[in-house]
Amino acid sequence: MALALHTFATVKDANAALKAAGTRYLGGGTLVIRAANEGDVSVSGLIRSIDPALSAIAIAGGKVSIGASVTMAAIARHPELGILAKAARAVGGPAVRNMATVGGNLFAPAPYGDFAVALLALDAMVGTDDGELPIETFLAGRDGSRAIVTSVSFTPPKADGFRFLKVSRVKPKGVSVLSIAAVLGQAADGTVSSARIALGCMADRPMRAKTAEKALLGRSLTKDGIAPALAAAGEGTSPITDPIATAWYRNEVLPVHLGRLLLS
Amino acid sequence: MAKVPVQFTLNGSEKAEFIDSGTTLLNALRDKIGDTSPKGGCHQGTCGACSVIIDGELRLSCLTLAETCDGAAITTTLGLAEGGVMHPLQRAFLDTFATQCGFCTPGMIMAAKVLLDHTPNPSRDEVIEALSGNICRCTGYEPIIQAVLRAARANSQNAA
Amino acid sequence: MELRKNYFADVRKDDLHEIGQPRPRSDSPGHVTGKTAYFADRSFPGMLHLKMVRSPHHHARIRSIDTSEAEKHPGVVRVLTAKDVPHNVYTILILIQIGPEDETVLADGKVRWKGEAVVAVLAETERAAQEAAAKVRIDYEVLPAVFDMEEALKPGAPLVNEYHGQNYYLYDSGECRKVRFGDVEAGFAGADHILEQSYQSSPIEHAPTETTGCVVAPEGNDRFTCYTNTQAMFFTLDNTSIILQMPGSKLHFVGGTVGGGFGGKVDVIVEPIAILGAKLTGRPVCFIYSREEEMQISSPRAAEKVVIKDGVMTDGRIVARKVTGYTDAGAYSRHSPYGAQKGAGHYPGPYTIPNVWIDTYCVYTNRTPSSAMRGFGVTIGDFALEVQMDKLARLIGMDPLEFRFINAYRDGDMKAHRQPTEGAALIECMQEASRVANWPVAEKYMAMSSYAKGA
Amino acid sequence: MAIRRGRGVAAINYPTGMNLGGDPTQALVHSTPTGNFMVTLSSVDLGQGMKQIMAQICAETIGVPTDRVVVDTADTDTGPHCMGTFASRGTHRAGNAVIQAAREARQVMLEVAAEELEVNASDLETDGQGNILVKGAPQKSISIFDVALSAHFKRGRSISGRGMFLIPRSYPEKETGAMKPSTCYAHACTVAEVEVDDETGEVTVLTVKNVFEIGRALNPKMVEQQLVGGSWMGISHALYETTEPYYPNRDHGGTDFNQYLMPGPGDLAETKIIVLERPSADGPYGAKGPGEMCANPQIPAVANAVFDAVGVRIDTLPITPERILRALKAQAAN
Repeated sequence: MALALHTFATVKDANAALKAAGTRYLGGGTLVIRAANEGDVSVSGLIRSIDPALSAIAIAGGKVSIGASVTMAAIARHPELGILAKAARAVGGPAVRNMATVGGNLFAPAPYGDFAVALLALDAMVGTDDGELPIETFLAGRDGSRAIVTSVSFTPPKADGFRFLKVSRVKPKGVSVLSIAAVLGQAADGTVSSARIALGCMADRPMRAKTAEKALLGRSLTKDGIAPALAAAGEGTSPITDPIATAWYRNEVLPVHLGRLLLS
Repeated sequence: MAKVPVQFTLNGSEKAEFIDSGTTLLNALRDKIGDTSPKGGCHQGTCGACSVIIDGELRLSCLTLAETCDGAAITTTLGLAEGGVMHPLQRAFLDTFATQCGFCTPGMIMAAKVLLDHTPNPSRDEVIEALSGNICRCTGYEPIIQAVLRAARANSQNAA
Repeated sequence: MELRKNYFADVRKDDLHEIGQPRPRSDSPGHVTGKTAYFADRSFPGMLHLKMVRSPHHHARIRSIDTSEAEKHPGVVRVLTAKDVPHNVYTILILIQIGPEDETVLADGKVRWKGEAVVAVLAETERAAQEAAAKVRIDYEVLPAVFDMEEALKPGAPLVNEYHGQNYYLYDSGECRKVRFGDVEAGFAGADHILEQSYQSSPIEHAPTETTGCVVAPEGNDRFTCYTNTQAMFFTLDNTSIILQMPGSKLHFVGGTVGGGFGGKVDVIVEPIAILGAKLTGRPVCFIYSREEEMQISSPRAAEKVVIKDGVMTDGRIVARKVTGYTDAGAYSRHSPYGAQKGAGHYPGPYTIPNVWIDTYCVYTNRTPSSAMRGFGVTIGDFALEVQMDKLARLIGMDPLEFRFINAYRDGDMKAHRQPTEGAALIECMQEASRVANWPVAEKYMAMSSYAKGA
Repeated sequence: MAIRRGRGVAAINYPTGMNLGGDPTQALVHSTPTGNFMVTLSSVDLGQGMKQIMAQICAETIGVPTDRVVVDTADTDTGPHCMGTFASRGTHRAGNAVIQAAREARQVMLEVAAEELEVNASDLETDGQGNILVKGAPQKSISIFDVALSAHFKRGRSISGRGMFLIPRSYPEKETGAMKPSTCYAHACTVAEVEVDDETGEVTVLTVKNVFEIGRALNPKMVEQQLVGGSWMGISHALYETTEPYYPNRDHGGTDFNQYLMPGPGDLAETKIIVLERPSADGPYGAKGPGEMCANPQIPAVANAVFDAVGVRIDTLPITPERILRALKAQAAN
């Protein structure tokens, strides 16, 4: 069947259309159109919604809500989303960032999905017409997920509380060897009071480094202070092997890069 | 097959076409309209040869459906020269010997144009970042970086 | 870039008008304005799109091919299999009496690498061709495959290609191309040190920004015009003529403006089947590799293994060098037997060594057939040779650059393949490198010349 | 963590033209009625600038500015045979064919000029600007424009020429391998400086200093293009490129420019290019083929620099961070 695009004003109608066989939601096109170009004939109906809410960024009451159709470029240049700029700029080159959306990034398989790693560290909620889900729950079930993601929302940490690192072979733009996002709270004495660390490429989708997080609590961000966390960084990981790197290599350098990020 | 109407301006002139739904902008420009300056180097979004400017933003025409461009203003490298006079970027690419096979050139020029439109005096790092989605296999990039820096200097001299 | 005119000024005329001048390139204005016409910038009304159905297996027998559903698919105009190709033999180097006829245009009975072309689908749109390609049913009996050159050369290894009867190319000199010069064993026996090392590479893709392809238009007079990005016009025309059993006078090839080649566009792969499609349908046909095909289907630079054994004296002279080179041709020859023997002519590198033994093998495995690439037959050899040179210098405690001066070839020196050296300039390159890299060497090396000793 | 620095050198040579010869190329040259010159070939321009270089070679040989020459190539209905563009043969083989064709055309041109000027053709020379002068008496001259008009409309002469260049095929002797692979060789020496991160195995190429000997830089800017791009490709081969990253295992081959790794514009080494010219005996104006060899010496130079930096040998290409890290770990374990 020939490919056809169906555009809907509301997410509700688009969700209804997605119930038909052979349909897929069209976000920025970087995943879906590519698949079609490459001969994936399983999709014949492309569904999209042009609901303006999908493209909105709302910052109010200490909470950030980003519409699923907001592009990486829009986030990178938003004056109040400075802490996310680095993660948004980690995606693709300039043209890809003008197209790639927040919603799409949540579905991007490793080694893609660096922005979703940042969202995982931020403990974002993922919104659909059915309500909101914690991002961890969403990512775990994303393969079977059919409902259109409408937004992500999170409480932004203090500017110095968010750290992001993407390691790639090719500069300035290359896909990830791995990416790390960390949201750290620090007590007055500098010791870590809270930690959320998310990893990209260390599994088939973004994952938390929970043992490392625990090992950081109460520790200072010094070489010795973070040593237990680095030692535990690889716990629970099952990194991908792809043309960029093997699982072995990713596991080997994860503590190195995590250490550099924490000490930066 | 369902045909859908699409209307946009291409390099300042109005275009209206009936296309097959699901046609990429790249194919619409090349096959329907006859502007072959955007090149199909990968159809994956990984080479940048198909780059065009849509409403002031750099886009990959291979991953953009033509029908989503209804009402848009599209610029391609074919439309840069005005009255037979080359754009400073085109001139700079010539002067720095920044083309070899030439296949990546239109995409590179599109990426560079968006950069200079927003950042008339870019740093070397800003040029590198702006070109980072475009693959060149011949030049080793340095002559292209030099071309963009040269065009920026020419612009600032003209403005002064 | 800086031209150093002080070297070789005595043998060069520098008073030319056009030569040596940095004239602007005549093709650049077309490139920067987007007006240069590449092959794919031509399209014709009613043009069909060709998509290839490829083997998902590394090695398999084809039990049956069922194209009936594909043929019924809306938009499909024609489906081609091996029986449709008039002379279904890929003949690439036959014109210069090298190439064995060991490959088919469309697989006939067997596939020998994952990605081998089996069925060609011609349809009104790319999408229809893709959909129909997915409906072609091929029943395979999977066979054992071999991927490692050393495994392939062992007795009892799966036979990759029946044409050869063994997993290596048989030269007139036997299982390898040989060079024998001096007495290499005597050289080793008299050497102060022996160093034997092994070097390896994996396949490398040309990755031109423009993928391989062609657009064919029937001219209505029984002639066909093929717009192509081949690197060799008549090579392609003449091979196509043989495959299609069609007089060359019926074929018209137009090209010459190519979006990068690097050796990747010398295989005559897309043109014959596209022209056949145009002939059988009477319609224009385009066959353009997808990026994935360019990366994994088009021939890469071969993987190579190079084993070098050297005998070296503590004073820095290399007195014996034995090189065994293996070129991983993949499942078919293409240009690999030629590339492997080019290596034999290149070793032992730009050095004068009195005792040399070279064997270069072209080995078949069940992987994508390799072929020519920039530096064909030499690039990986140079990597091996020059890392070996570094190791030898360190072995005897000598500066690596000075070590090369001691062994560098000069005019009149006899090479291992028994040609006297002419026009050498290695010494001068190293002298200049010593200067620009601030890597000082002893004055006696800076005083050397490539001109014949005593001249 | 330590960033460790090292440098390495490599020196190479490279044959010009198809191995063992036997690879012909032809050219035709003719003048238009107003003294422009057409070069007809079937050689392919892959981006290296074949068309421009053939125009410059023809112009030099005829004695006109390059912009008076048009190159029509790669149409098999009109262009005579060329073996193809590969093996560093384009400039050398086609250039020689163009010279031969242009010389023949020039001879006719001088004969017509001689008739117009009532002198002997052997007494004439060109000034490179489009005029034919009497040697020693430059006030006595005629423009090539007028000569072409005369040839076409008055004297009925075709200012044209045919060129063919063929290095006879060499057949290797079976037992000794005695053979003639090539008639001329280009040369290079490269010094590379690298930094290696000994915790991750990542390599940064800081500088490459390349000295190339290429016979003759027919167009220095175009030679520079090829040498700079080639140097980049050499580094790319050394550190990044493979279609089968886990060779001989066939899995995980890259299918796009994200997975097939090459240095990006942010990975460029500071690159120096020095060119020496020792004209080759049989090259067009002494030129050799630099297109392939320019990408070779960086590979071993980088490999040797990595060893110099961290003391491990990576004898398998590409020299990936993983291979270095594994070697460093093995080194530490010993």
